[in-house]
Amino acid sequence: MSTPSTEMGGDISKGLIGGKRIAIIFFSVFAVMMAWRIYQQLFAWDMGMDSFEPEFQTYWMNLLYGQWILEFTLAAVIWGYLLKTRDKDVFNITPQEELKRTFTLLAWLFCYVWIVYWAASFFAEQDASWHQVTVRDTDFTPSHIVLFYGTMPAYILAGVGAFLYARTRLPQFAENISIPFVIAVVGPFMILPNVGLNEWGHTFWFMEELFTAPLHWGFVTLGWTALALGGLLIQIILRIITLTKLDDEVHVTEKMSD
Amino acid sequence: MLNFKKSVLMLLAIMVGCIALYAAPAMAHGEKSQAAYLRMRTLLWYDVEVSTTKLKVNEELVMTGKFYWFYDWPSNIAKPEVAFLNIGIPGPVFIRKASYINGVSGTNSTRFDIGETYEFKVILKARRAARVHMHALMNVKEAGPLIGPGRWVEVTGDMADFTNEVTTLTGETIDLEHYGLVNAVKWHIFWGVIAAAWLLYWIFQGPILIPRYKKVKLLGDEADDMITPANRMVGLVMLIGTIVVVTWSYFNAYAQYPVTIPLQSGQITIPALPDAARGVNVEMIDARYRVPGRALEFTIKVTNNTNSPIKLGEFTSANIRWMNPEVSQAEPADSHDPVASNGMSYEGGAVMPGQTKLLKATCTDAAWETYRLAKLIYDPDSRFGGLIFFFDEEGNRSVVAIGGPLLPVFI
Amino acid sequence: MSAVHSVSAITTAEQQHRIYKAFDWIIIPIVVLVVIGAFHIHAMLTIGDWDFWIDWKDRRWWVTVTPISLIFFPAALHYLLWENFRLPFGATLACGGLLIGEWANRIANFVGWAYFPLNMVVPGEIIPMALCLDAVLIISRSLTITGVLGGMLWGIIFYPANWALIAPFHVPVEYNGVMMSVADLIGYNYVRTGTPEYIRIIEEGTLRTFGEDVTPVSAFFAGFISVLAYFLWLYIGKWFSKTTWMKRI
Amino acid sequence: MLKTLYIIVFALMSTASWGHGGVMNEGNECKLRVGPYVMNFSGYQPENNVSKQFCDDMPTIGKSIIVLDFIDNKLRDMTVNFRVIKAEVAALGTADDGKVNNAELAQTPFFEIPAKRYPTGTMTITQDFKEKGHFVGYVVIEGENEKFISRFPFSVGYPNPGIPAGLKIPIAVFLVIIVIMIWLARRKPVVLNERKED
Repeated sequence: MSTPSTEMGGDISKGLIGGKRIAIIFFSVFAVMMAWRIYQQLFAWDMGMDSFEPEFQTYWMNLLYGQWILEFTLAAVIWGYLLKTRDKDVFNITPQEELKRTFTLLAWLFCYVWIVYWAASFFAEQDASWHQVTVRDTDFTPSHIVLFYGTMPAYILAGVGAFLYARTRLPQFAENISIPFVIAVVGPFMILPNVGLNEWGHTFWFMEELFTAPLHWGFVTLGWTALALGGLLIQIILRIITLTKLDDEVHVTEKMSD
Repeated sequence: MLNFKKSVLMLLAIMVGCIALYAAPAMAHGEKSQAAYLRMRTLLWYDVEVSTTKLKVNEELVMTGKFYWFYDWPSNIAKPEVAFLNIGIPGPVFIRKASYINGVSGTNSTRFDIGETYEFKVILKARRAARVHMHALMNVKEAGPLIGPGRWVEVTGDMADFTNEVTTLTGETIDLEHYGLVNAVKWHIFWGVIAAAWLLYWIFQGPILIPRYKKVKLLGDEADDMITPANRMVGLVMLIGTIVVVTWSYFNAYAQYPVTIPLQSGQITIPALPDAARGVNVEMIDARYRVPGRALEFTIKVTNNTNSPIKLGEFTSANIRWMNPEVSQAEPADSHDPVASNGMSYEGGAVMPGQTKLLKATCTDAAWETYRLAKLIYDPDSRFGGLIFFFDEEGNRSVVAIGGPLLPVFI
Repeated sequence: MSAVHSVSAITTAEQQHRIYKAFDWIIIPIVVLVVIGAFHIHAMLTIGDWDFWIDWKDRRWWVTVTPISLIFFPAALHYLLWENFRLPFGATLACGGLLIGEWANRIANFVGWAYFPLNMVVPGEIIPMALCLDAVLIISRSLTITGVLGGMLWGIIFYPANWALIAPFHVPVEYNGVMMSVADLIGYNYVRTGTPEYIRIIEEGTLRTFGEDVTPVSAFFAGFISVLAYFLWLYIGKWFSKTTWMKRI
Repeated sequence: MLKTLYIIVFALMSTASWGHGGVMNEGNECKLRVGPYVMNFSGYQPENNVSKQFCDDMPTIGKSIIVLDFIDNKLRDMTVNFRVIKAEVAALGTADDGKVNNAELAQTPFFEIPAKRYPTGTMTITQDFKEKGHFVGYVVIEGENEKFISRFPFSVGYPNPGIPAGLKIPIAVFLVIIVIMIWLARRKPVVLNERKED
């Protein structure tokens, strides 16, 4: 993710969003999700019903292993890149640069929540349309392979990426750790380990798929943590207020009304 | 930078190639994953037949058969206090027109007795073109699906031709495929538009976030003054409007559908069939599984209380059948039907009326391994179960459940 | 002293306005997406089964559980958006977002993948109750009054608002010698291998007194618990919108 | 850093399926592929490792039993010929293991089970391996108008020096943790430049 396309010397207030990069994020995430969905449409009912058939190995387990390799690689590359290229002079950047970077952070967050939508809404409820209809015979079902081992690692990738971006490039986040940001990234991340609880329960007790079973409530609680993005929003707003203060304005702070 | 267009084309070509290569036939599902003791000692199915394996959309298929609730029910599996006769198909490829257990409609969940036999009949109507492996299936509350024998069934035709018409008690004929949909969508659109209008009303006063945040902080205790009387009037109109529309729609729906009933959820108990053993008593003496030979060997003490000599013709368990071709013949119905047509033999010959005799039977087939039944010896509870079929000279059948500890033999 | 400077990047009010607008443009999609995602996973795993299937939408459990579970996010968003921005659309945002997520999934997956008829999987109608909750907030300008009056209204209005959608499915049918509602029949016809009949958590008949008045009793109870849940979730919303910074974690 | 990761990932991957030639170990199933058909392959050494099941290689010499279970029912209508030929070298672990060698096939086998039909779908081969050595197994199946050959090299009496399958994933996870810990311990704390006073 590069800095927005405004040239130095131009008006800083123009082109902050970077419509092009938002469009690229939007469409590339969309394309990946559609690819997964089409793959399911083609191969789930025909090849994904019996984990003991060789076809299941070919179409689904190989997809799973492929995903794992790709996720490991991408995590190493993206996170490694963000850390490696950190800005050691982060406390000396100009306010203009900081403003631009703040909007880059927002682009990262957009990427994060856009994947969160696909994982937590689209593919999560899709899991019901699969497991309430079929007999569960493995932990790695065609809906789980995409949901738990595809989309969830994908948003973890983006979420941690966003956090690292802020930590390495924005002075405020470099100086202190934003607790709501940590919650909003780590909470949904914890959903992945929670899959362990889910599979454990389903192996020993719940052969039927009751979506509202208490077994699933770990996911619910961890989903709530996405609300912490509200706290992060206020933190970012307060910083932008500082960065956009006009000379004749009263400086608005969080505590001023208390 | 790679040539973007070229890369996309390449990807497309690879995708198309994969799809073309893998347009392979549909597959079966998950029966093998269940633990062997679960498959052998819960619900034992037999005589399962389907009326046809090739049909068109809107045509009907009948599946019939019997099931026996094994007497030595595993203690960690919930008993069939609440159970529901189901069908294992991938989504509604068929609709279930009717299902009967001992002639009683199976629309409700049912209570069953351990150690008893029931017969079932399910009438299905084809809805969607597909080739599926269809299973008889029983859902038992807290125990999950107990899967019966499967058959490959192929449906051809177009789903668009499918109709599912019923006549309500109020005399209206409706198609359940679309019934009530337009009305529901209409209401969702109506409320959706209002919700969107309400959100856009605020968003178009924008920028709303930072300026309003600043204002809230600057005004402090007076921040509520940011809400103008006009805003509040919009809120009031919305509140009254919503309540009026909801009230009207509620009474209007009552006027349109004066006769309604709540969802029906009763449970029933169905009496069992008479004992299928017909006076044949069997006692298990010992049972061994020969690991390298893939053979179950068991010795039983048989007492024949019928008035005709009987011979052992079949052993069945976990939907696999070992046939003794000298007494009873059966062939696999399709590629995934585990029937060992030649799999069983026994020593001891016929048991005469009134006689008590030891019989030593051997059931051999690769299915022990390929259907993962041999894993039984690694289960926490390594007892087995199954049904044996005796036939007398007139072809009358006695069905007796057997079971007990199973010892592995490795040499 | 903080290592972070506090110098402005701009000089004119026009620039400031432009930045504020840009901020809205990027934040609003983010908020919408995260609300859909987080609220939907919450909804599907607490009231999902009732919402998925027409033969789960009964007059006791669905009516009770849905409003209680669904008030969580509107309450948290009311806190965030009202306390910080005096914006009164938290409930409509949450419920509208949830419906977008639900419809996308029902069409693409329940119908497009599992081939159920769409009328079997139409989501419950939750917009009217959200509009009421927001309206009470803007009229009263008080989260407390919204909790007490709006929360009650929220619970009560849920079933009447849905009756127009589900009434046709409660028409009786005689089928194989049994009387069923159309909804029951749809559930029986369209085979769900992993979801047997008994797994439905629905009314199984009442004990004496209130006999036929199952729905109002359930709705009032739902309203009552919704009020309590609203206040609980105001606090949770408050907690989540804290702007804590820490040197180390 | 990246390289280590790759190695770990591939170590993880290799638990999924590995084997020699026609015999593949897939998870907990040992499969023998003959043309389009699949059999389960199980090896037992009742005298030394009573209940243990082996996939191709036999760890010790002595009486050994190999059982082939046909997964595809069509195999029951075909004849199966099983032969073992002495070899000089152990399995290579490459794709060449599966290549049918006609000269090899023409040799007098070490032992052979002549072509026969197995209607119960299970074939038991008992052989006493007196000394350790390397072998090549051939399975030849023949139906009405089709014939397929599968080749799989195996060794007897060489205990498998590799990491047991069940331990691969824990070892890989452990390695990842160690790598991360080393990285955390050795990493120099990042010193950010202080803010210059304006």
